[in-house]
Amino acid sequence: MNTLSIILGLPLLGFIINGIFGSKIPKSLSGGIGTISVFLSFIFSIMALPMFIENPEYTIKLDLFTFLSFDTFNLRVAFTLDRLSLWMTLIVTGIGTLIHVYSISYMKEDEGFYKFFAYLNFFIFNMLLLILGSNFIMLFFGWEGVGLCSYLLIGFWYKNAEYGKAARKAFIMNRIGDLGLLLGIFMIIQQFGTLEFTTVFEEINKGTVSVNTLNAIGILLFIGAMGKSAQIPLFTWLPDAMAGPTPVSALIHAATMVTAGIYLVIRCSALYVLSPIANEVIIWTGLSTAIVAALIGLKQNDIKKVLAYSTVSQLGFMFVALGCGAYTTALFHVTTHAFFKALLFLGAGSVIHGMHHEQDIRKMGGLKSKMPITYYTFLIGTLAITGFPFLSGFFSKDEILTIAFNHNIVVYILLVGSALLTGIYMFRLLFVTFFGEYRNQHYAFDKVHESPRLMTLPLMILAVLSIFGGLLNLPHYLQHEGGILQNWLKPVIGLTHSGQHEISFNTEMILVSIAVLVFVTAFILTRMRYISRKQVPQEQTPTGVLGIISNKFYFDEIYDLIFVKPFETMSIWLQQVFELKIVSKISYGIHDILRFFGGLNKKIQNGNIEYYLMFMVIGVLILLGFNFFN
Amino acid sequence: MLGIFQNIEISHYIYLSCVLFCIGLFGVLFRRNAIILLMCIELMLNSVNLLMAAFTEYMGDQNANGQMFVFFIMVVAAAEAAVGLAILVMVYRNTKKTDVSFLDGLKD
Amino acid sequence: MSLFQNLPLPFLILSFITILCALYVVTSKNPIHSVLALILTFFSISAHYILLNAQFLAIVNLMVYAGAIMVLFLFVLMLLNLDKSSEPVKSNLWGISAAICAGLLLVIITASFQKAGLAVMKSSAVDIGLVKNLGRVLMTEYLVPFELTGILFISAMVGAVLLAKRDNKSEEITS
Amino acid sequence: MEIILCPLVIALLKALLGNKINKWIMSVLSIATLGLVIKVYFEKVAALNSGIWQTLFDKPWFSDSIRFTLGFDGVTYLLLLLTSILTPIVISSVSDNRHKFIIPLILVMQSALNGVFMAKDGLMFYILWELALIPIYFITLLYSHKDAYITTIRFFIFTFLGSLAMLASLIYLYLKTGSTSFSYEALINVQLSLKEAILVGGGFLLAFAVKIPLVPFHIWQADTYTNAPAQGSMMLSGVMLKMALYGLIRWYMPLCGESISYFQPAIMVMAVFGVVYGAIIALKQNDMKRLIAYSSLSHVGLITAGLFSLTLSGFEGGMLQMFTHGINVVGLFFVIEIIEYHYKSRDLSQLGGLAKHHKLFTILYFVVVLGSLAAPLTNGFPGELMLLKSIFDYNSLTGIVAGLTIILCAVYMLRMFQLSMLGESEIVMNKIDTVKLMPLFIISAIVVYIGLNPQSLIDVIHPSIQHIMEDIANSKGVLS
Amino acid sequence: MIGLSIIFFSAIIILFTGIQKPEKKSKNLTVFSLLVAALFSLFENLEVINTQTLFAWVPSSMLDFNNFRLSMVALVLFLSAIIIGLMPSSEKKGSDLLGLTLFALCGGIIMLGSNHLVMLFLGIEILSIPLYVLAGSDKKNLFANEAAIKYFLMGAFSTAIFLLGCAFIYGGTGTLIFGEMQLKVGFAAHFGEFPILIKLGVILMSVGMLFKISAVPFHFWSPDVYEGSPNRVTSFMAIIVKICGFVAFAQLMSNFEPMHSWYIKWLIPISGITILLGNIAGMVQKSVKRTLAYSSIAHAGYLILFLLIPYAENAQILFVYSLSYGLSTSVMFYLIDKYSTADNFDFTIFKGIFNSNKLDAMALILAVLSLAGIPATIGFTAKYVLFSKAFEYNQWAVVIGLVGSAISIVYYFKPFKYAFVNENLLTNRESSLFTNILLVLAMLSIVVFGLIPGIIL
Repeated sequence: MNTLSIILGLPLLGFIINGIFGSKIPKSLSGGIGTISVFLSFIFSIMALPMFIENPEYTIKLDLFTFLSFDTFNLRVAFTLDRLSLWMTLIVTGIGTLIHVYSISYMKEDEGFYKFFAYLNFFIFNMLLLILGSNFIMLFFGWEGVGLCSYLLIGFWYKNAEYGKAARKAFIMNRIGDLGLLLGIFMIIQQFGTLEFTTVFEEINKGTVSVNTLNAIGILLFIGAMGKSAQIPLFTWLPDAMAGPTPVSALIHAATMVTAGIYLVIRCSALYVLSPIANEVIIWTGLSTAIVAALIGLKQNDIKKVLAYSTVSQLGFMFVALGCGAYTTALFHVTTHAFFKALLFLGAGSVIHGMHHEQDIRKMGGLKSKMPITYYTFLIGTLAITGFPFLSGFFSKDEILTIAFNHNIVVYILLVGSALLTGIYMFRLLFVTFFGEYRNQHYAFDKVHESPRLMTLPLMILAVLSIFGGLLNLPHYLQHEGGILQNWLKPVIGLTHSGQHEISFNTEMILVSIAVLVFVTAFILTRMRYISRKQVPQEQTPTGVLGIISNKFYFDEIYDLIFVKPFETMSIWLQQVFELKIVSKISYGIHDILRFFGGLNKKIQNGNIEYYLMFMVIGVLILLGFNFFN
Repeated sequence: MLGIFQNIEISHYIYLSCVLFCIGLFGVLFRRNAIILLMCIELMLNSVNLLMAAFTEYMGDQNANGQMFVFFIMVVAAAEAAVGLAILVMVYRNTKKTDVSFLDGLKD
Repeated sequence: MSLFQNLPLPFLILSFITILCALYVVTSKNPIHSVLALILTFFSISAHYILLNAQFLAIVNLMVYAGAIMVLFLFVLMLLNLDKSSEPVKSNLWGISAAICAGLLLVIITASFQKAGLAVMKSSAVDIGLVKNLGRVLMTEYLVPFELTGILFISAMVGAVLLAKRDNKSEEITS
Repeated sequence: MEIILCPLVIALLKALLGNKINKWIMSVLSIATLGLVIKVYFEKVAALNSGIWQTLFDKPWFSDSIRFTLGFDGVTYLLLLLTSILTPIVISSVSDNRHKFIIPLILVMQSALNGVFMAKDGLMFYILWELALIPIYFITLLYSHKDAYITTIRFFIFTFLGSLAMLASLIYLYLKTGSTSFSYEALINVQLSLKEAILVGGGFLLAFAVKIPLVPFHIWQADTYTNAPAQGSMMLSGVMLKMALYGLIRWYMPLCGESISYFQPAIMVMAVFGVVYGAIIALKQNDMKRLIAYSSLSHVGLITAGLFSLTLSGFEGGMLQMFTHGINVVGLFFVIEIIEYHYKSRDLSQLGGLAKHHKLFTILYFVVVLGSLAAPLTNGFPGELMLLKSIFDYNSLTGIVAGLTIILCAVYMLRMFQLSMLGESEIVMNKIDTVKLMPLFIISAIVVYIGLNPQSLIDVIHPSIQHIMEDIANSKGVLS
Repeated sequence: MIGLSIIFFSAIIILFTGIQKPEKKSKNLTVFSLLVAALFSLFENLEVINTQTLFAWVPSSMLDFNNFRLSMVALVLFLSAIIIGLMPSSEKKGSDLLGLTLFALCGGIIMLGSNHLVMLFLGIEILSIPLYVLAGSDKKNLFANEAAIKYFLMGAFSTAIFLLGCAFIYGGTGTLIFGEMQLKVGFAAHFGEFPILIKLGVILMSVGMLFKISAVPFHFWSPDVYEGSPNRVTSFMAIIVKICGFVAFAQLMSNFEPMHSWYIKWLIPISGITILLGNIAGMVQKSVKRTLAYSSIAHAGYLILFLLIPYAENAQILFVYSLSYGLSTSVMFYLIDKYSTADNFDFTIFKGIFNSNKLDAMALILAVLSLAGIPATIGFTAKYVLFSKAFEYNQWAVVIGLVGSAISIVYYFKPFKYAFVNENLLTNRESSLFTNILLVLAMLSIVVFGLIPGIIL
């Protein structure tokens, strides 16, 4: 039995069991099956670890059957486990396990409990498919599959039509990206005649393919990544996706699925290294996303929405790193982000659970005392994301900033601004939720309660990870032979040119200081406003610039105006006017013309024999005349 | 006797027949009384008869095919006249008219 | 010009009478006059037959057409009591267009003869039109059609009787 | 021969026994044809690898030159399989009060369709092509709602006009064979000048374009689908359209290969335009049947474009997609029939919240929707992948435009699913009998099976497709 | 020849024995004699019986029945049997109408067998004169009167034109016998230019024949006369007159085959216009009978396409086409007669036919499909053989024919609009067993010859 098949098969098994028998078995059993299948998957991944540590080139392959063979090549259902995918697998299954555990308690009262676990397992399966696939088509399978699961999970409470719309939006936005990815795949087929990662990258490294082609492929693939990883302009689905149950937000929309785009770019690093324009596109897209999402995050009042925009913003950071060619750094940030963002989401879920499905932070406040575990873990998460020194987020974000500085000073400055904004909205969230006075009239403060153990346990584990996650890839100035992750990935990512080596220690220290300064500034500013002055976000929508921000820069409205509305109008017009009035009229028009001639004949065939005789004679005349002139 | 006819050519008879035929045809088109119509048709038939006889003569047809044809045309004309007049009488009984243009009940 | 050089005078006179009578047939307002003019036309056509060596035909023409058919016509006219007063009149426009049609037909036919030119045929005057010859042909070669005219006559007779006889039961006229 | 006769016999049985025999028995009986098809396949499986069109049956029909010849190869097999899988399903969807005439008509149509796919003689192809039209005309006429007469007659005349053009083309080719034979081999060997090829090919294309339908010729489609009973729509979209697509591959391209390059750009534009056009109109339809009609327009446009890209992947993808589109669209109409039967409405603005009534139904419905929007692991994906790839190879711009379908299709399919199934409902519903979902279950199983293992179908058609492509290449070669 | 004799004598017998008896009593005898005559003609054709000695006295130059003509005679007799057998017979009227019909049929047979212009002319007249009477046989019906007088006047007028043509031909070729005529024309063909007399004669004779088959622009009589005449007569006119008229026309034109390229130049436009006008005008009609009249006009157009084909090649297909047209049209007229009332000939007469009478409904469907030329009916076989042959000689004429076929669907399928309506219709009469057997026979012929055309091709 191949390790890979076990890792992949277990979640699928869980999905099948839960899917078919879920409604018949008790909730605890179905939750258990779901959790254990993912956990075992995690364990098997860990068991594979030693072999990889021993041999940097070690890979596990699983080649099942030909999926499709056309033209000259076979598309095989084949999987490869190498260092990169193992790393991702660990994150996915690890975090996945925690979230499963959390969900058992969180979803306890839901009637679709077994369904939820089936979906979660299916999601894990698809995510693993994405990560482990050894060619672009397998990746695409997983890619679409996670999109589908995301659709199912966002629309989990299907009776609410709004949630359904959000689910659809997510799926469609993803599909737009998928089209880009698909076109990229087609271009790869055209250029290389194969879709196997290894062969494609070998071909690229031979340097036979023109830079323009590579740029084009790179950009197309990046469009796919944009959809999945919620970058401008395809980011609006992610905040809406918060309609799903909170564990879903944590798993899919924070820790795993949205990082698929990052994974894709890292996987194709061989390609991106050689395509400068694509890289620039990635940097600027990532940068603008980071800033715009952070700005919007400032004014959000829904606890999950704030975190969602934060996620979008952090993904922007990662893409900036990718664009600069720092693949390790990006993956590092993926990892740490997975820890603290999952933690934050689960914490938020805990708050929501305790507040009995209240998500508006304006109606919270002072929860610190009622929900201590949640508070402390949430605090750790906030500190990690805002870059409190020596927590995980500090290291990873600092690396990104350093690289950005090395690449382009403008990018750096903007990114620092974005980091500052991150600090501000995260502290705002923390302060407004846990400090101050309780503000909800509808739900008595006494009823607010700490979540059960099954929910707080994952919180605590994640908190620990958030604190120590930075150890995975300590920066150059702390660990001279390079971080663990950097060394880990060396065999997989051939040509990395991370910026650390090229700048002096002093500069680096200045950069670190700036980062710390940013954190402190953010903390002080926010504290002044929300703790000292005890301000609470207003009910009414602000005007001016703030209005624009709090309305999410009107992205949804603009999309509505330039894409949705025209299509809908066109759809109605084409059917009502074009089809019925014009095209249809043409066909009836032919009929009418014929009928018109038929009507003319009625005039001739008037029943009077004199006319008939006359016409007959004229007929004879014409025939004879024909003869005469012929 | 034959001498004075030597100058008559077949074309004369053809033209004469055609003229008669066209007069008959004109009558058919012009008149509305069904009986007159029938008479005009008889006139047309006669012009054909004349032409047939002329051709027989000028081709020297020993079997007198043309003249035989004339006999049969006459036979048919008689039969037609009988039937036609019977129809006319019937119509007249029902409508008290012989004007064909009043009979236009059948049309599209 | 050749038409006028050796004018076949008897033919022209006869033709003139024929055409004149025929024209009177179609233009006369009085149906009785028309019938009489038609009988005259038949007479002149019989004269043509004689010119054409079709002596028997000339007699038959007089007997069948002028004698039988035309009398039948007259008879019907009398029966229906039709005269000038009941004669429908057509508009001038209709008359003109009818004339144009008939005239055009004539013009086209004669013009195409003129254009192509007719083969000159010569009469080989033999007594083919005599009753002896005709009788022989009729009883040999034309035996079948001669017998078949029986069918024609019997059906015409039955038909005429069928249509013209009065029904005993007086039914409503339907339209 | 028995493949053609079998449905006829069953139809006769039904016609004679009338109400004594219910639809389930009929449905089971009609599986016999499927058995026959598979039996023939396994008898011929060795020979099929050569890709040559095997002759199963051959007898003079009209005369020696017009024969009743049945052929069999991978392509034929795939379509026969489709027809014989779908027919029992369609029959089982007939509602109880109207099965008396519709079932024999469906079976007669199946027989004609089988004949079309197997016809190896030009005139026989035409005759059966027309014959298939008659039952569907009566199905739509007999069981439509009011005002259907005009729709059906328009449908009939459109298709009839097209097929007459094909008849003219066939006769022209027939006269050109020299041996005056209608056999496929004779017709394929005819050499045409470019001008002739354009006229003859135009005749074929007109017939096929109307039936596929390509965009300017699609006027009949939406109304007919909407007015026809579900069974009619199923047969029309599930199998009948495939006739035309099959005709393109089997008849038009090899016979008039000289004209392909002349028509190719125009057809590509029409087909790709149709893809987007149909999809856009489908976006806002509230009548589920009309929505499916337009989506079908979009899907077949894609298939046509794929075929006209003249690549192996285009052909194989096209064939695969014909099969899967047949399955999916029948599944969707089946779903609509169930919804309409139980809720007396198929208007999306009135439906909603049906998901809570029957879980299995929801799942099966969703699987079919996924198949239609070509999600991976469902049957729509591999075909669409190959088609888009081949269209992209033909021209990247057409590829991109055609690719919009994967976005738009998701939009309208999910909208339909959502508006009908999700949300809250106030509708009073009748209980859905789980047995009724059996056919839908089979469809879903096929959807998933092909999604997982499309190669099994590709293997069947591959030799035949290659052989046909050689024919086309030969035909084109004459020109150069 | 033997068929002609049988029909003639049975006509006489029926006329004289049945003149006082109601028609109904003679009907079966009539149909029986028609079938017997058809059978004998068939035997004669297959040379089962030898009639050489029996008719040795007949000069063969006048009336000559070769194989093709005999098969056409058998066909015409068979179709007449179906027409008369399907149509009801009146209780009140005497058998003289049946006798007249048989006389007219004699004329048709003479036309088919004629080898001589006199014979052809006599045939036409023997066919026409009883029909003039029959058209008006419903004496108290003004429409019937009108139909009779229109048919008569126009028929006589066209006869005059036809005769003028005959005279020109006689003048041009010097003979009235078909075979000799052909020699003369062939002879003239060597000189390139054809004598003007022959050309004019051909045109004028064609006018006479085109009138009989009601081709545009000589079709004006047919819608009016068809509508006004009694149903049986209409059916007879639409089928027998058209078939006999066309076959005679084709045989006549075969004599002028050397001029083929000349005369198709004006026959093709006539054919095209006839097809289009017939079909387009048919679209807008309200009355079923009138619609069928226009349908028969359109069919005249298709028939003319036969003239594009050299005569030697089209004998067989002409037979198939006539059979197809005759069968389907007679079934249609039967249904019209059965379901129409005196003042209602709308398409609505078929309302609910499917519910109340399955046999008639099937007959309706088959007849309509066959008329429209849909495969698996004899109508398709006929159209196919015609079009595929004509296609060799002129593609565009066939294309017009195809377009016309498509247009014709519009009105052919109109009965279906009402046929399946869910209501019972009250018919004025029940069909007898004998009628139903004939109907089934006709339906079977339509289907069998459609599915297995090999047996008649």
